[in-house]
Amino acid sequence: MQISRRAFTVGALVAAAGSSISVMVKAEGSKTVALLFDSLVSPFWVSGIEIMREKAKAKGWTTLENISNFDDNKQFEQVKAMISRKVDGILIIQTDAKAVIPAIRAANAANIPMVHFNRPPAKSDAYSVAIQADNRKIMQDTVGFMVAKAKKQGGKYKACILIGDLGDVNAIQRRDGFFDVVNANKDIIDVVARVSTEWNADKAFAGLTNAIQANPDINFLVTSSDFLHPQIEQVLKSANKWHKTGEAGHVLFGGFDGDEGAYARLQDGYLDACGVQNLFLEVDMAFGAFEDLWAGKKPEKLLLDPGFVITQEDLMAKRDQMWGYTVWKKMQKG
Amino acid sequence: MSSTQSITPGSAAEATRPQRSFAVRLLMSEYLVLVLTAIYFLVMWALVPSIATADTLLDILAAMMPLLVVAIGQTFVLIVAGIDLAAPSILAAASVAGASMMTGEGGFALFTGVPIGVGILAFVGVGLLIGLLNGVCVTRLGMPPFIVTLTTMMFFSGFALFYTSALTDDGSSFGDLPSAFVAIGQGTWHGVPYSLALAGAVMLVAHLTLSRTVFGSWLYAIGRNPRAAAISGVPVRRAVLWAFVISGLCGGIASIIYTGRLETGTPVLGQRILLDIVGSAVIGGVSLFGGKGRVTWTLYGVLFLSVVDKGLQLLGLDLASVFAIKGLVILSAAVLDAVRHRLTLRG
Amino acid sequence: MSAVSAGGGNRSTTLFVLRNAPVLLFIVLLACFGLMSDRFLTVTNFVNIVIQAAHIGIIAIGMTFVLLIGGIDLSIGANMYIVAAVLGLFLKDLPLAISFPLVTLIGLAFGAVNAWFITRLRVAAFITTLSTLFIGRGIALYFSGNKMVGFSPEVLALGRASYFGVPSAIWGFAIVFIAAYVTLSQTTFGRQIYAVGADPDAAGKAGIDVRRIVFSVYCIAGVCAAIGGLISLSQVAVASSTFGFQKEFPVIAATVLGGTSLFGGRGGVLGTVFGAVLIQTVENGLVMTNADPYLYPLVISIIIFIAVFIDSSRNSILERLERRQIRVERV
Amino acid sequence: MTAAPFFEASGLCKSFFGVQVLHGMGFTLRPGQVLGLVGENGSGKSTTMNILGGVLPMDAGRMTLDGADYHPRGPREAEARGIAFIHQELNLFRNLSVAENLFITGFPKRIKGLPFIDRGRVAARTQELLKAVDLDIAPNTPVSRLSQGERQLVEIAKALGANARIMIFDEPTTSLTTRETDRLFDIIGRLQRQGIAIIYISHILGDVMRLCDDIVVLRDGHKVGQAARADMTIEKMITLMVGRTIDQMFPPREPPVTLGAPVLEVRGLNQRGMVKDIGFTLRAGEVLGISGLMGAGRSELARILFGMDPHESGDIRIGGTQVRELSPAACMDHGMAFLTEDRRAEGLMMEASIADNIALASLPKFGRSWAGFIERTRLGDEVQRISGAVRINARDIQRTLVKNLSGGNQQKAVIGKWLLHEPRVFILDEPTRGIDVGAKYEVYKIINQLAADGAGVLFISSEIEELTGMCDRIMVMAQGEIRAEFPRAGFDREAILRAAMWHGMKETA
Repeated sequence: MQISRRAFTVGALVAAAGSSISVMVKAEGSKTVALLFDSLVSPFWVSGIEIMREKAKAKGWTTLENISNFDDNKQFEQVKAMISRKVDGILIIQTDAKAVIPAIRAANAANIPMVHFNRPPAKSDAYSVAIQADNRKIMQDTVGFMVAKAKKQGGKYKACILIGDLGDVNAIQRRDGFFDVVNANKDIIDVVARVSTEWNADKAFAGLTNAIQANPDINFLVTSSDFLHPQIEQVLKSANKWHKTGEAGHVLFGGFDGDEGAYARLQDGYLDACGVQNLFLEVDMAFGAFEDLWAGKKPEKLLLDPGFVITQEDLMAKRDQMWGYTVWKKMQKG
Repeated sequence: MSSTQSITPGSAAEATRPQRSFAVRLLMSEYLVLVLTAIYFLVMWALVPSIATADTLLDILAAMMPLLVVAIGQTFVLIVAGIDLAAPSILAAASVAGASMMTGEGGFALFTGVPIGVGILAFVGVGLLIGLLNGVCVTRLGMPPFIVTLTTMMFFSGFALFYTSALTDDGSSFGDLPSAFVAIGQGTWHGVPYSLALAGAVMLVAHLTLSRTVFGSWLYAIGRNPRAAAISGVPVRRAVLWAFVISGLCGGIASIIYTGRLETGTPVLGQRILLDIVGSAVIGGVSLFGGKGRVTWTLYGVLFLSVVDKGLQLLGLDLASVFAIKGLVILSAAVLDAVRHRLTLRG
Repeated sequence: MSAVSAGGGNRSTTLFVLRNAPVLLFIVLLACFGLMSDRFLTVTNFVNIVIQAAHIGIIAIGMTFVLLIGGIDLSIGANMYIVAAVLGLFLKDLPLAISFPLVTLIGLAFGAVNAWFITRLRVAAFITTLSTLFIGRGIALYFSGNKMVGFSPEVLALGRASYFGVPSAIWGFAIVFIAAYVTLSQTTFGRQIYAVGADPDAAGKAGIDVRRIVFSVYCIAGVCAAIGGLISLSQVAVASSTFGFQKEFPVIAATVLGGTSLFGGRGGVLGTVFGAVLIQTVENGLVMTNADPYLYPLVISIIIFIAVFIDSSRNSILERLERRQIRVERV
Repeated sequence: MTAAPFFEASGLCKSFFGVQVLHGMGFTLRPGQVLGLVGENGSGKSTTMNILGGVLPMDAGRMTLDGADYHPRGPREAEARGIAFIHQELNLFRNLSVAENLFITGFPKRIKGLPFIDRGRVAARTQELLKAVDLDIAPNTPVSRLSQGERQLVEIAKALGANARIMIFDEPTTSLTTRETDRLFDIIGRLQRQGIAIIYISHILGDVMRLCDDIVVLRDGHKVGQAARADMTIEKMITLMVGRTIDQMFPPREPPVTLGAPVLEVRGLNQRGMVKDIGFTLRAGEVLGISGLMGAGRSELARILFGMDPHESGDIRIGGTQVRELSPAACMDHGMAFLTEDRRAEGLMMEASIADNIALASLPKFGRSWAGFIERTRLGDEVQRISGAVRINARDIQRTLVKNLSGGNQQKAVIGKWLLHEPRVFILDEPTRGIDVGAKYEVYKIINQLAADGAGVLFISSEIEELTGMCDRIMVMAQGEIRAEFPRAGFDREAILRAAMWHGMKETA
């Protein structure tokens, strides 16, 4: 009886691993690219990896995936594993800009091109190409638009910002972009709440609830990522503050990323402005960088996605560039 | 999971016991985890041949060293029936404290001329201090280890973030570390990584301490029956205090290796590996209830988890499959161990 | 026979203060935050605190059952995510009256799987639930494809709803608490849980069906994880791929802070509720006083530390004061 | 007494790991009969009772109850059929109340079909049951507050509550005082008159003679004798049990002609609520007994002397040097050793080997260099020597776990642990509790040898016969004070008992 159970477990193990053989077989032949993400916590990353899978497939490439769960050391291991697999290119979203440098060196040594997606590495002698949205600039423009709108409406504003994970450069840059603008407009905007979300939905929910409780008159709200919109909507509805632009009691609301939820809320009139990272462009830039590198060209170390601000006013004009609109469209169909 | 315990039946039983097949004997040995590692390795080899290259094997070895060191520290605490949840925060706090001494971007110890020395002292010192704090709270204030180390984990993880944000421009980490320091984590000597030598030394000392010294025997006695140990003259409080200090020290040393590997002092170092640390010790056979465990068992557990992880990394599957396979592999190992335990009990 | 007890008025006041030390600490905390923010000490804010503590509190109540028998369940976060994924992906169109009981059953089944490995195959609880933590999340991620899982408007409306002036989350919290409290204190099953936790061998010899008890508590933990997950998702409105991730830490922290021993046999759900609310109160107070987010973990950990320190030193002082006096044999 | 047997067991056999431990055991029970079951540890008493109580299945044999086959598949079924087992290690849950312990397998419900406990009925029924065993405590008292004797009575009350018709007592008096034992016997008499059959297992043969109607003797799994009380004597029982004659219960003790130097001097020792103004001197080569009722402060005194509990005032000299900071380690440094009354909780590491247990107290002596590396060969040899000296019966002391040993061998392991430490003062608190006749005899011999080698022995016991047989001098404690002292020439069972109960007698007088 023991033997049979043992045989069973071993068998199950083999079967579980064996189910992936098909994946491995495909890996032979054409170009293989590794996609190393640190998480898939927000729609931005989920859509990102899906767009990458699609575009890679269209080019006839094979993709391998690894998620590090915000663990720099594990990600370094994953890079080394991909080097062992002799992939043709590594696309990486690291957690820490400095901790990724040994990984770049390892890729350099193995002569495998490395492209950083959305987050650039720190300066070093190692060579890699980074694609990044101009977070601070995009956030400045977004908040700038909101402040202009606020000035037009008149009155004083109590502001609240939902900050991302304090260990994430992008979160820091977006926070800084926000403060660049509000600090220049202290006369009408008073920041009464900074909610630390740690990129965590229920922390955001609780933090914003408490902030609204402490300051019921908050009327200027900016989130560092659009994936927190559902929680914001829940909280504002509970506090009876969820109103469209133009209605009484509307909270000036700004987002960042440009996901499908942001598109829907812009269209419905709840969201005033959204700083959009041009995800399609960023993926094209990243894959283009691989092709350049394979061709022996040496692109710049940092390629910027200028991004753009989309508002209720110019939604129709700009929405085709907004990746969230494409996802939204697909969801409407299916 | 438990160790090989032998109930000692009478000699008559010995004579009547049927000869066991090789498979059953293997199943019952303390090397079961190693055997499972080997089986897993063979399966992976069939799927991804590159797992069996010298480079990959060396990668696995080098990569498991810091985890091994911190898991060895954990083993000491588990043996006295404690638990050290603060280990990740020790990694993080030591990493930023040590790196902040050495960083080329205005490290505190640059003026001394030997920033590396000061930096290493800072790593070890932070580890010792947090370990000491845990130990004092547990032994002098009589607080439960679980909750003491849970709060120190929260505190020092938070502190590491706070410290980094206050002292760096981008608020995320300390880079630009001296190359001689980085070599501890990355360098090799005739192909042998320094980290391997360092972890090997820690392992040897820990193994000798636990198996050969009076102090080691005291730790097991405390884990097995603290009251009997106290009445037999074992300085229970002092020994438990030392167990936590050793865990802190191991955390500091592991942090040196991690930080050197990543060339970065980062406050999020090791924040997700708590279950790996405790899990590898427990998979190896160290008991959460004290009194049972060996450094070699912890080594087997760490090796097992590291090989499992590396295999999954090489496969490059989506997250869902990675989680499911990792869970299944651990569970299969645990079920086998449970079966083995029952066989042992049956005699 | 009776214990000779030396009593004094002075000592009884000391005892009173010591016995109620956690409550006093709570009052001190309330006073501090109250002084720093005039919106802290309001009824609405207390309601908020309890709402936010509800999902952790409910799961921690389930965890209390498991810790009481000396077990542990690390897989509750994965359980929450499976519940969220199934509800959001497959049961979106069903009315809540059907879908909620269905996903609660899924939570129960998840707990039963843990229980089966623990009681039938005798795999250690720590390892079993560590494995199912991975497997469960893996399965749910397969369903969701890592995408955000959204829910029907009814679910979200429920999250904001109030009945008889009491928000839905508090109703859920209260019902689970009362059910758990009554079960533990007023039923044979509940008292047997304490017996099994104190000494499983003796419990077996006394004729208690130890396996059934152990099996049941993991099922209860599974159900509580499902209910807690429902409350959480109805509040946060979507479940990302990290929904419930690493929730085991705050849940176990709340339980242990509430005085339940990790080694079984000691504790109760009243303390657990207190523990969950205490942690949430501190988080809330920090937001109310607009503290630097970097300081949150520092302050919270120090306060938990003080609470536990008071608790443990109180216990040793109480032990000394109530030390066994000489027993006099009555003739 | 003339009723017909309602229970019959015959041809019971049982093997473990291929070793047969029970060979065709059989007996009958009549209502109201008290059947004594004696034999050394390992003779098959516990196996027989475990089969009866449904804890173990039998390999062969037959049991009938009221003429119907009785083959319990578990303790629950045994309980349902009216068989109750009062275990040696009392199976009460310390974290629950007395009432809850009585009903833990099934509380009366408030409403039929709903699981809610009817607390009122529980309390009333508990009161009733406690009254039946003469225990005057509140039903909601936590068990942790009860003494051993009280816990025993609670177990009996529990059996009564389950309507038991056969009650099995396994070593019920080991941790009871004389007073409590008397009370227990009264209650057993009462049960007997109610028609309940009792199986009484004990190593205290005097009790067996006093209590039992019939006595069955077991040796090596065989029934070697059965007789009515009138046809049995203690000597005969011992002969049957051991298979040879033991001339005396105690080895000959030659008191030293001249006592040595004082090894332990205690003056004016006080601790409120524990001990009061204790003063005595123990000399090298002397065995000093301490008698008294449970709770008289004997164990408390021992714990204070070994530095485990604090004291408020007093002067303690060990081997002539005053020890100010008492702690187990300090006391051990001065050559003191302490065998506690609770060997499971305080004496042994149950999950460790015999060798590890014996070595525990002496490890620093075998540490070499600053790192304290253990000299393993020397330690191994010494442990082997000690284990031989105390005659531990085990195949491999390095591998056999202590939890698999009999009570007597476990106690020898604790004694061995202290012998390796070479004590000059040895405090023994109930050293023979729960161990069989042969092992007792060996423990006595070890004590004699210790004294002959020049150690001072402080011997605490509840068995007055044991003290009078073994000691050179006996002190009697009551209410935390030393109330009387008897030299060997003046040993008198009655007088010792009277001194121990002095307080109580004054109260009732």
